[in-house]
Amino acid sequence: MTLGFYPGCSLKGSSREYAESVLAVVKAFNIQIQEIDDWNCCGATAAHSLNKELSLALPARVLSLAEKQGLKEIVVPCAACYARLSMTQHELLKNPELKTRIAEINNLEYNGTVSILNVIQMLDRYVTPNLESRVVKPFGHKVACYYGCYLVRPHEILNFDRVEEPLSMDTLMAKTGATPIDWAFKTECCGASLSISRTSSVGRLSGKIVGDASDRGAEAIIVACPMCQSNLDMRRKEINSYLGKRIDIPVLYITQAIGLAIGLDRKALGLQRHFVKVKV
Amino acid sequence: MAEFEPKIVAFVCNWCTYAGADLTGTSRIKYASNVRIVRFPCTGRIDYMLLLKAFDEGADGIIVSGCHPNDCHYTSGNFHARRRWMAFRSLCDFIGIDTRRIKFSWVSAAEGAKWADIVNTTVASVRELGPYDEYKKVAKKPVKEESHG
Amino acid sequence: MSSDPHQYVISGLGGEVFENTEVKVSHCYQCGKCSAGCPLSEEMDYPPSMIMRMLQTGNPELEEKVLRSFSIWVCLTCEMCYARCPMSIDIPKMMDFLREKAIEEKKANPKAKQIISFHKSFLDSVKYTGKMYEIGFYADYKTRTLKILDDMLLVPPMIKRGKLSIIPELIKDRSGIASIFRKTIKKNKT
Amino acid sequence: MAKIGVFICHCGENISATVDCAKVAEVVGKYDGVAISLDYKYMCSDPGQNLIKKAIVEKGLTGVVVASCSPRMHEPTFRKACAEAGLNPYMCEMANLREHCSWVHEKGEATTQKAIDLVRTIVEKVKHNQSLDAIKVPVTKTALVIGGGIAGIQASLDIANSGHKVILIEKDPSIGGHMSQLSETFPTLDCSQCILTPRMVEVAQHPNITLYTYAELESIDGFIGNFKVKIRKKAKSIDEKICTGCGLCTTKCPNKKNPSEFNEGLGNRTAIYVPFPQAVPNKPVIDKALCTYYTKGKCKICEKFCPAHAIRFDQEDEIIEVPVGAIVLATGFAVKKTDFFPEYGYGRHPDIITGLQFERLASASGPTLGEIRRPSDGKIPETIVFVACAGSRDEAKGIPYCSKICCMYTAKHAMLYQHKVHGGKSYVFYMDIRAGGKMYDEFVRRAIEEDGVNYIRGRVSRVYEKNGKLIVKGADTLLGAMPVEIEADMVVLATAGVANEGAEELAQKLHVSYDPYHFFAEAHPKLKPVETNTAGIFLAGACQAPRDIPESVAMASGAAAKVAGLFSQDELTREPLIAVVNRQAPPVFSSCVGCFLCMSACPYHAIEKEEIKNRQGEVLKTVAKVNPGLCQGCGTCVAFCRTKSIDIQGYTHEEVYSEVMALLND
Ligand SMILES: Cc1cc2nc3c(=O)[nH]c(=O)nc-3n(C[C@H](O)[C@H](O)[C@H](O)COP(=O)(O)OP(=O)(O)OC[C@H]3O[C@@H](n4cnc5c(N)ncnc54)[C@H](O)[C@@H]3O)c2cc1C
Ligand SMILES: Cc1cc2nc3c(=O)[nH]c(=O)nc-3n(C[C@H](O)[C@H](O)[C@H](O)COP(=O)(O)OP(=O)(O)OC[C@H]3O[C@@H](n4cnc5c(N)ncnc54)[C@H](O)[C@@H]3O)c2cc1C
Ligand code: SF4
Ligand code: SF4
Ligand code: SF4
Ligand code: SF4
Ligand code: SF4
Ligand code: SF4
Ligand code: SF4
Ligand code: SF4
Repeated sequence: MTLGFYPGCSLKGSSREYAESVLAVVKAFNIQIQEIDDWNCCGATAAHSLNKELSLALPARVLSLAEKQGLKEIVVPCAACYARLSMTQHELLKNPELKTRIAEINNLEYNGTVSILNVIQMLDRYVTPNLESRVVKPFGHKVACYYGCYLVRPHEILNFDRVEEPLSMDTLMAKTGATPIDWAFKTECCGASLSISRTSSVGRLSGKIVGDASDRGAEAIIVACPMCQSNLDMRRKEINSYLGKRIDIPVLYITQAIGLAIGLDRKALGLQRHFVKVKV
Repeated sequence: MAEFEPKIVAFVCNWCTYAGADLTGTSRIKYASNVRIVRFPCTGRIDYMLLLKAFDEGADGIIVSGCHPNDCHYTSGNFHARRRWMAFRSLCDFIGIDTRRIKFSWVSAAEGAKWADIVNTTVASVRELGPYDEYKKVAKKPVKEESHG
Repeated sequence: MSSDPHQYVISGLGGEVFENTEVKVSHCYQCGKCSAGCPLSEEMDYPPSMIMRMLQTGNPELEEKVLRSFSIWVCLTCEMCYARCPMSIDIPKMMDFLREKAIEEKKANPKAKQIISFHKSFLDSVKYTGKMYEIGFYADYKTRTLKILDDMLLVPPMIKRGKLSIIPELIKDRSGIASIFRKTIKKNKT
Repeated sequence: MAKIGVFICHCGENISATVDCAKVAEVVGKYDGVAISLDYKYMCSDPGQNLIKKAIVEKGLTGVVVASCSPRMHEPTFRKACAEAGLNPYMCEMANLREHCSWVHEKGEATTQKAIDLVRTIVEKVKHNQSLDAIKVPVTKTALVIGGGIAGIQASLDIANSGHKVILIEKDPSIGGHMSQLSETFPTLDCSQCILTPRMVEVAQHPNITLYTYAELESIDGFIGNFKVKIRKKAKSIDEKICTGCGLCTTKCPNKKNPSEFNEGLGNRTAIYVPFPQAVPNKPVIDKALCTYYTKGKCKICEKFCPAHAIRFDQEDEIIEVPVGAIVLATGFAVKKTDFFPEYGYGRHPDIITGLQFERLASASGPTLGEIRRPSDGKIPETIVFVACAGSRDEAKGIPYCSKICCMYTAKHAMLYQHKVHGGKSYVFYMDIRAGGKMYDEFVRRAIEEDGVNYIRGRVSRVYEKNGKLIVKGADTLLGAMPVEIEADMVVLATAGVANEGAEELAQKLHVSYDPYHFFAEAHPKLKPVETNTAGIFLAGACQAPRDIPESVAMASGAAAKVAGLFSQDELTREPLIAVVNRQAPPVFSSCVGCFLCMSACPYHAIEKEEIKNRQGEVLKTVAKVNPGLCQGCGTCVAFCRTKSIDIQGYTHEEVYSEVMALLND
């Protein structure tokens, strides 16, 4: 079966290394993958902050296109897109009237036949079973797995992992040879959607996260969301100034860490693109 | 011309509505005298064929009333009554009984005023519907026989 | 109109919130757990539980304050409050509605200008390209807010690391996207 | 031929002011079967009653109709009068001319006509009435008490002291329940064990009480006054009769690292154990799930050391069958554990504990001998946070109710902490303080005013560990929901009080109803708080809802009084207004076709299957049979029966149909 792929905007721009690493890992495990044709932006926080219908129409268009393309399952590596798509699916399947209205807006039918996977669910399904046997360079570091908001909330709808202190990434990382640490900020918000418009907040929010990871001896922060990564990586200047010290723990996508463990090329995983140098 | 005075039969349970109607009396609240009460231990006891019997004997309207959903003296008799009423109503609709003439309600032992109100509104609405002469046309005797068996 | 701040009617804005989001403000018993867990409550003029309380009063003056508050704009819809609320009150959904309403009624807090501009620039980018075209979006946002210098230091290293594309990736079905915007969000001129 | 006497009452002027009583008597007097019809000023007065009695005797009446007030007022009066005159009391009925007629209608033709209709209806009914005899059932004067917490103990002692036999069963090795785990008790701060243990000993020594510990209810049959219960006595693996309780075995058992239930996991116990020093009975049991001999086949060290040779590895569960007349359910409650709280770390942090664990820390008999020391490293906490309503009043967690006891015990805990740790800082996060009891609010005020406990109004959002401290994130809702962060050494959650695991199954076994939270349901929330809907089964203590000790004890004494009342009779008399399945001559035997729709409809499980057999013992037919002890006379079965085989005495088909016909035809 072919897995559908919805990269979302960030993976085409500022977080292209995430896309690169996802595709590299997928390829290494011989998974058939196909990008959704002519996909559009999910609307992110902006759309639902300003207009409810728009915030449903944009993701619905993506899902309709995936259906049209005959896809049964799509992986959505960006946690924010994953949450938007899942919420849309939930709302539309719950409310037939709304579904009709959105289909009308989009001029595209939507049936709800595509199942939506986040990157961890995808890895769990297609990579985990063979992961341990493929590890050539165990990722022997203490890691802080950071889940952020959108992977686990709202729990009623996403129903993924535990709502507080989730474990799925930790379990996966342990299989690569890493030692996941117990820490307090796994699901605290990093402030991504205020990243540009209110940078000061971000320094504080992300600062607490990076600070706690560092206090507990993490050597790398592992993420599964481009917004989290950009915030914790590119905003390190603000973070360090909030914390009043210099912290240079790198922030890796889980697919980059897995890639390293199974011996993929650092460049193919896009590690050179990070702001905080990846020394692990 | 004198106003039509409908005959209303009320089937009520002993513990809630009968006592509620007692309270109406104790409180001296007046209501239409068209109603005649028949006492049952529980609405769960009410066999709906009895309603047909009442129409057959010339009633123009019927009230069935018991305890509120969770207050049944016998825990669940009123639930059974309610459930059977649903089935019975569709049967009525099927055979052509005018279910607007049957009022199903809950009156607790403390709702004396509510009882008066229910009687008055039922009398008024049945009066509007007029005498139930058509019943004679739809009633097939077998119904009566079976019910009495 | 009564000026009693405790007049308890769930009409008014609280009622509108319910109609649009199914959030019942009367269900909030003011435990404060949302405010305690909200990562942004320190930056809010009214923490989330206070917003709930203000809506509960049904007092028009307080409702006005809610719509004009900064809180509704700093809320990141991180869903932490909703995840922990003992009454399962979907505050983020309510916040979405309040934001939409504040814009509609031109009551958005002046301090929120940057946040709104951000959202608008973002959506404009999506409107014209179908996707978020980061450089174009930055440029648009900068001109809206005149915060030319902020973040500009990030741009060269981003370009260096291949994190910004100079040429937008355009969606093929541009008219389709344009039509979605036409049918949903009204033209806004801020 | 029926001879009915009709007696119309004026009720002073209450009836006669709007109803023409003389006319009613006159019209009704002309009906078929009416032998005498007269009106009188006060029928319920002695002369009025004598009028009726005289008529019964002189006219040989077969039935009586008294047309006066509501039968809910005077039915017993007139039925008694009839019985005194030799008429079966169930041949007497009342027409409600006052509450349902004279008081609610204006004076006039129509009102008198209605009165006539009402009387005629009842006359027709009485014509179809049958003589009935009150039902008498014998009473077994032994009570079964299930659960040996303070409620079960109190109920047992009260019943036993009223001179009746009691069988008390307790599932654990000792009685005592939660109260035995408590340190001191609000609102007086007296030592829990000091006031409890004398009662426990009294139970063990009372000649009227048979105590079975390590025992559970296996099954139950029968009905009020006549239950048959089977009790499973779980194997203790010791011979209780010869064990001296020396305790040597428990000190020698090498299998020592098992979390002690009594200490809520804050201490360990051996595989052969006595749950706590003051246990009653003070004899050990072997926990088969843990004992090395049972799990691995080797050890038997206890056997080797037992000076009395009391160990019995081959002992098996024993089933005891006993008849009892009444049952008191006193199985208590449970509290949610810390793993119920994701936001407080899923119970993984040893220094986040429950209130019950705090009781063990504060108890002189506990693992720290009453010193407040945190479980992780034994340090005395300098800062402690109490979280009220942990899980209670939380719809999202499925527990919307208030657990009722935790406000008070939290105040107690904070107070005990302040007394024991000088200079310590304590905080209580609360939503409301519910202290509605005698001296309760005073108690809470004392904690705040005299002991300096800091009360903060707000719910804690998160607790996590950092550098050996527990970070507690809350908000002060009295200061505009200002965030509050406290670095604590220990956190105590006042976790929700919930029904016991298995409460639902027990309720179903006993046919007792339960609420959505699996607490047992009382028959009426106000007027029958210790009764259940099943006659003969009563409730005491926290199995009905979270309750504190004073309430549990009050309920227990209430339940005991009900039992004693029941046992004061040798036979129970019940109204015969119950269902019966008809009987007919062979080959039909009964028109019942054995569909058992009635069985599923009966809320009291009063319908059984009965096999009709021929002389050879072959089953000819299986029909429904009503158990007169269980039937409450609701009549639900009657409406369900399609063949009209089951009928209810006092409201038979014949009776009600004749009423309806009489109502509508004059
Ligand atoms: C932390 C805490 C502190 C408290 N402090 C106070 C205080 O200071 N003052 C106060 O007044 N109250 C206090 N309470 C409340 C008090 O514990 C209860 O009121 C009391 O224990 C209720 O007694 P009970 O007999 O109803 O139930 P329980 O004490 O729960 O006893 C029930 C008994 O029944 C047994 N049982 C259960 N199921 C079965 C079965 N199926 N078969 C046989 N036996 C069974 C159990 O093993 C147990 O022995 C406190 C409670 C808690 C949790
Ligand atoms: C406004 C209000 C609303 C309430 N609402 C509710 C409610 O909704 N639900 C609820 O459960 N409870 C309610 N209650 C509480 C309820 O009224 C009491 O629980 C209940 O009345 C207590 O009953 P009692 O028999 O103990 O006392 P009382 O009702 O006070 O009866 C005592 C009786 O003793 C008599 N008496 C007094 N002294 C003597 C004497 N020396 N000699 C002889 N006779 C004497 C009195 O005349 C009186 O008849 C309410 C109370 C109030 C004030
Ligand atoms: S957590 Fe929920 S109930 Fe508590 S104050 Fe916030 S919205 Fe209200
Ligand atoms: S969703 Fe908004 S209000 Fe709720 S916790 Fe997050 S930022 Fe605060
Ligand atoms: S050693 Fe023997 S006699 Fe002593 S307590 Fe143990 S079993 Fe009983
Ligand atoms: S046989 Fe079992 S109970 Fe006895 S000493 Fe060994 S482990 Fe302990
Ligand atoms: S008793 Fe107090 S702490 Fe316990 S649930 Fe009720 S209000 Fe909360
Ligand atoms: S005194 Fe009455 S109103 Fe006040 S807290 Fe107590 S019960 Fe409530
Ligand atoms: S009594 Fe009626 S309902 Fe019950 S088993 Fe017999 S036929 Fe069926
Ligand atoms: S009358 Fe009610 S209680 Fe009696 S057997 Fe019938 S259904 Fe059961």
